[in-house]
Amino acid sequence: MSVHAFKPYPARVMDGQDKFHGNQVLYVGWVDHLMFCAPLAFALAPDFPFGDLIKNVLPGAYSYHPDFAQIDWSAVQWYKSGVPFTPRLEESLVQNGLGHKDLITFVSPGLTGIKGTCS
Amino acid sequence: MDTQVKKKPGLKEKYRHMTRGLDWQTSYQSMDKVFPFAEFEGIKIHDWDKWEDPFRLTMDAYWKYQAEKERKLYAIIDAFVQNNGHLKVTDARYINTLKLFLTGVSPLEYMAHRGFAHVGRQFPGVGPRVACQMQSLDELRHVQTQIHTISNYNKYYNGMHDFRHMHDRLWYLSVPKSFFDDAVTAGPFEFMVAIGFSFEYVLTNLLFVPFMSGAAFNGDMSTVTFGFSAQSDEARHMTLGLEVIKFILEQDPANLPIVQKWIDKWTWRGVRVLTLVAMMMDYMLPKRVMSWKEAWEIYFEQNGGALFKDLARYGITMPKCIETINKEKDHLSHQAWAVFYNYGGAAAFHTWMPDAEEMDWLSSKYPDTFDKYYRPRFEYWREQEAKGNRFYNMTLPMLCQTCQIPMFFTVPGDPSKIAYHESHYSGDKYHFCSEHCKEIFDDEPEKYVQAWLPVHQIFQGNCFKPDADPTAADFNPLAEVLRYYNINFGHDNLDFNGSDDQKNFDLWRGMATQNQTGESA
Amino acid sequence: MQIDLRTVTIKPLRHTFSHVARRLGDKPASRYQEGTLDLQADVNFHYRPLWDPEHEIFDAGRTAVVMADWYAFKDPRQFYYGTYTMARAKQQEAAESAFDFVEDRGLIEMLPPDVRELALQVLLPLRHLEWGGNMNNSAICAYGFGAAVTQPAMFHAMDHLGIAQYLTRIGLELADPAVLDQAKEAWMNDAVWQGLRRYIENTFVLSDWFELFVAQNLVLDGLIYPLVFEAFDKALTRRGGGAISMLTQFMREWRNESVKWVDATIKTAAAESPANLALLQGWVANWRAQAYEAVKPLAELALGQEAGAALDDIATAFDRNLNKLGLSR
Amino acid sequence: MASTVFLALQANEDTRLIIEAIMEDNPQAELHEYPAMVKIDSAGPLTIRRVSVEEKIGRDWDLQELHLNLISLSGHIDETEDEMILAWAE
Repeated sequence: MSVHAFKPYPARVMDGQDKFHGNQVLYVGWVDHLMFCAPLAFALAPDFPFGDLIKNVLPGAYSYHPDFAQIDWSAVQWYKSGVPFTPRLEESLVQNGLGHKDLITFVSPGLTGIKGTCS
Repeated sequence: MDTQVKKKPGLKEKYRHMTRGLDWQTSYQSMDKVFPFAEFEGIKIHDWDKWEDPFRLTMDAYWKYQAEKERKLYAIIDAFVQNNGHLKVTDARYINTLKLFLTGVSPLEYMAHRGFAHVGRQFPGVGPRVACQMQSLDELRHVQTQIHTISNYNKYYNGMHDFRHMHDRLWYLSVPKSFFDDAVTAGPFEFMVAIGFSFEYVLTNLLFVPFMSGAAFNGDMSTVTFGFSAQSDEARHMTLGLEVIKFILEQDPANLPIVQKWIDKWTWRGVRVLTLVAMMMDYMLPKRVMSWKEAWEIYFEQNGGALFKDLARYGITMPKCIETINKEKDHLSHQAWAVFYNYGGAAAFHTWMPDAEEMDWLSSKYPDTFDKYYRPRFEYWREQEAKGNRFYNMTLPMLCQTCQIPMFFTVPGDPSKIAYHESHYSGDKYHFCSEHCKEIFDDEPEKYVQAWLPVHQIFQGNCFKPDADPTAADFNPLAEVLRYYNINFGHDNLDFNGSDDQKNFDLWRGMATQNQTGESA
Repeated sequence: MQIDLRTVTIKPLRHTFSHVARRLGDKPASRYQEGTLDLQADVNFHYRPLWDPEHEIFDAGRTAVVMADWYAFKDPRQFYYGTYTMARAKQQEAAESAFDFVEDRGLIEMLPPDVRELALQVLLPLRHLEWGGNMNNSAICAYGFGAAVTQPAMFHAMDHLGIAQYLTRIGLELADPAVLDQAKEAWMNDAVWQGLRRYIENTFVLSDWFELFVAQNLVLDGLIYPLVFEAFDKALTRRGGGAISMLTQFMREWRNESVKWVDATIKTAAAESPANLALLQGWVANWRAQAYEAVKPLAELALGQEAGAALDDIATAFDRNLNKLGLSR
Repeated sequence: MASTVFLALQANEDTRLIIEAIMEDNPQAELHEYPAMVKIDSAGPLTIRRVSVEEKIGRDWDLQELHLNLISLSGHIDETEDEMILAWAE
């Protein structure tokens, strides 16, 4: 569908990748850990190595949670918009098929938040 | 003396003379040019004279009654100021509801003022035009009485000092702002269905009555007075909203699907905005009136039920989002408060964890959900705070493209999983909190791709002051964003415990009740 | 325990809102100031209007007038909603008394028939012109920029509606409701009114709200009010129509009060820049010429042989006022 | 069963007698008291009569004065000089 406007109404896209100073937006959600109330947003270079996300980015965001230190990263299951996906850690976001405003979520097996309540 | 008694016309007849017939079919300029926006939305109106004025208020009566309301209201505000009435509230946490109100709601009243002026110019019928113009004027009243009432609080408490500036910038205030921007940028008929009907008629009771009853329960008589005084105009507005719907539907059967689509859309948009009210009721009032869930049941399920039963004769059905809302009502306030607790560093009001007694109240009001899903999280946060490790989420959240709320809503029926919905438009991905927000986007993508999403705007570098230097070695983006918001770090934000508000209120109350002296924070 | 909070003297943390303090300094501000300054959103709009995709919701570009600060406009009456309604309530109370007095004393019955007839002919079709004033000021409020100028425009819009309703009431005092239809018929078809009807319909389609302000509030009202509610009023009174003068007192008072706002707005815009001045001068010249032609037949109907001289006086006074506003050429 | 309409009024000295009059004229109505507010629910139409209020307050009363203290309502309105009826279409 499209708008019914009084005059031509061209789409004015506010969040095209060209506006992010060379970065792209990546959303990350940690499943069963709702202490972090919503998935997080990161602006990262397209050639940012996926492994650095785990090593250097996620700890700053999630390490407050007592489960975070317990994560066995080799067992973590990744999803891209809900579809299972296996990232190659040494490759970049783009090489892993992650584009602007893509969403990835991860499950850390055995860890279900504060008192097992997915908090 | 009275030689000849002329028969006085009745109210309806008198109003008819006073208003109807003022307009005319223009001929030096075509009606299409004089009322250019009457048709593009696809609504068909055949006879504007079929409009029934629900209230018949001529300007002289309007001035008379409104002035009387204003005189009473300002007398109470003056007395409140003279008596340091702010010290009578239950405790200083209550004042945070006023911050939320002034930064989040009052600017919308102003938008309504301008929006109704626009519609009050553009509808080709005199009756609705006059009703809209009066509403425009009333809405100006509301924003100004709110500012004038809360003005005194602003002198003593933090967080509300720059409400206009903040409304156009803060991440959570883009939720109410985009709601109203959405309505005023729509055509005149959609605006009326959005604001006049869906908001004023269906949802306003859920906004004002809880806020004002909350104020009454918590000893804030000036706010009660402005609230209830504003509500007295609201009865007129609600009736206008209902009349608009009836009128449009009676004019042409082809209008039904368009109106139904708008009712579906705006009920949902409105309920998403009311998320802020839900958490206010359940978490921010030191003395609670009723739970959000109870308010929803009284004001939506009972009254809304009667309304939609009434509208069934036109073929209107209950908005389909109601099913989702019913599933969310046990979770909404807890999840919302958790968001603000997460991002309490970037909010212009204080947040806190409920104490043990308050948690018990929440358990009793939400027996199926609070203890099971939320209490453990909240108790953990409380313990951590006691250890000096208060939780602040320092990473920006993902937002819904339509309602702009952080994507905290869980899957209806599964409170352990975040709900995700996606659309593609013109080569880009868009994310939504719900199927309803996605549907709204998909219907008018050209419109919603324009959203000024606060998180993306920060990433794009648009939320820094002109003197900020992102290339500097010690550049702190989050601090710079707060500076752009005009949030005074450590005063307007962070936890209530340890805040200036808390210290000052206790000090000033102490000065009133004991021979205490001291310096304000 | 009842605690007496009045005894506590506490020092406020601040005296007004930050956006007000940035303009005026941190000192107590008036209710007019707190209720007006920066009240309109001016950045970060989410969507462009479906009804006007070329502009933002509020957009300074909807007029050719350019202001460095749209809050340079001030309402000399310092009206916010409360003071506005209280002022009008007082005036409506006076008007109510006047209507009661005229009714109680049977003053209408004592009017000479030709005076009553002339009053009907001149005053009643004006209710449509007033409705035009209502529409135009509603438009100025909707599409204008900055609360300082749009707020009084809404007051002005409702005032015009109130005046249209007072004129209707005068019609119902003087005769029966059928006169309303006759007046509308005259408005639609009589030669006397066609110039004015054309004028007001032409203003309905103006896209520049400031030009609309000039055409409606400065020029049209600037000629109509002195003609009808001053010159014609005096002429009626001379002919025994003093009772009607009592019923139009509201209009005279309103004009004397509200013209201060109209003048202040024009003066501020003109003083801002030579470009604004030239723009305003062009608009005034254009609309003044049209308005003058449009009111002529009404002046002749209302004043007969005195029309020419009266209209000259009104035009002279109007031009003199333009000079005061800085619009002299 | 008829749908419920309601009328919410500020609870103050002005409205005490108005509420009394409404309750007497509408035996089916239920009165709920809240902080600073009363809510009158009625299964079926609710009628506010000018004369009944005037008898209570001992002076002329214009139905439009109700607006001074009205907080909210639900239902369609039919208003004349003498009465205001609040009802859903059945």
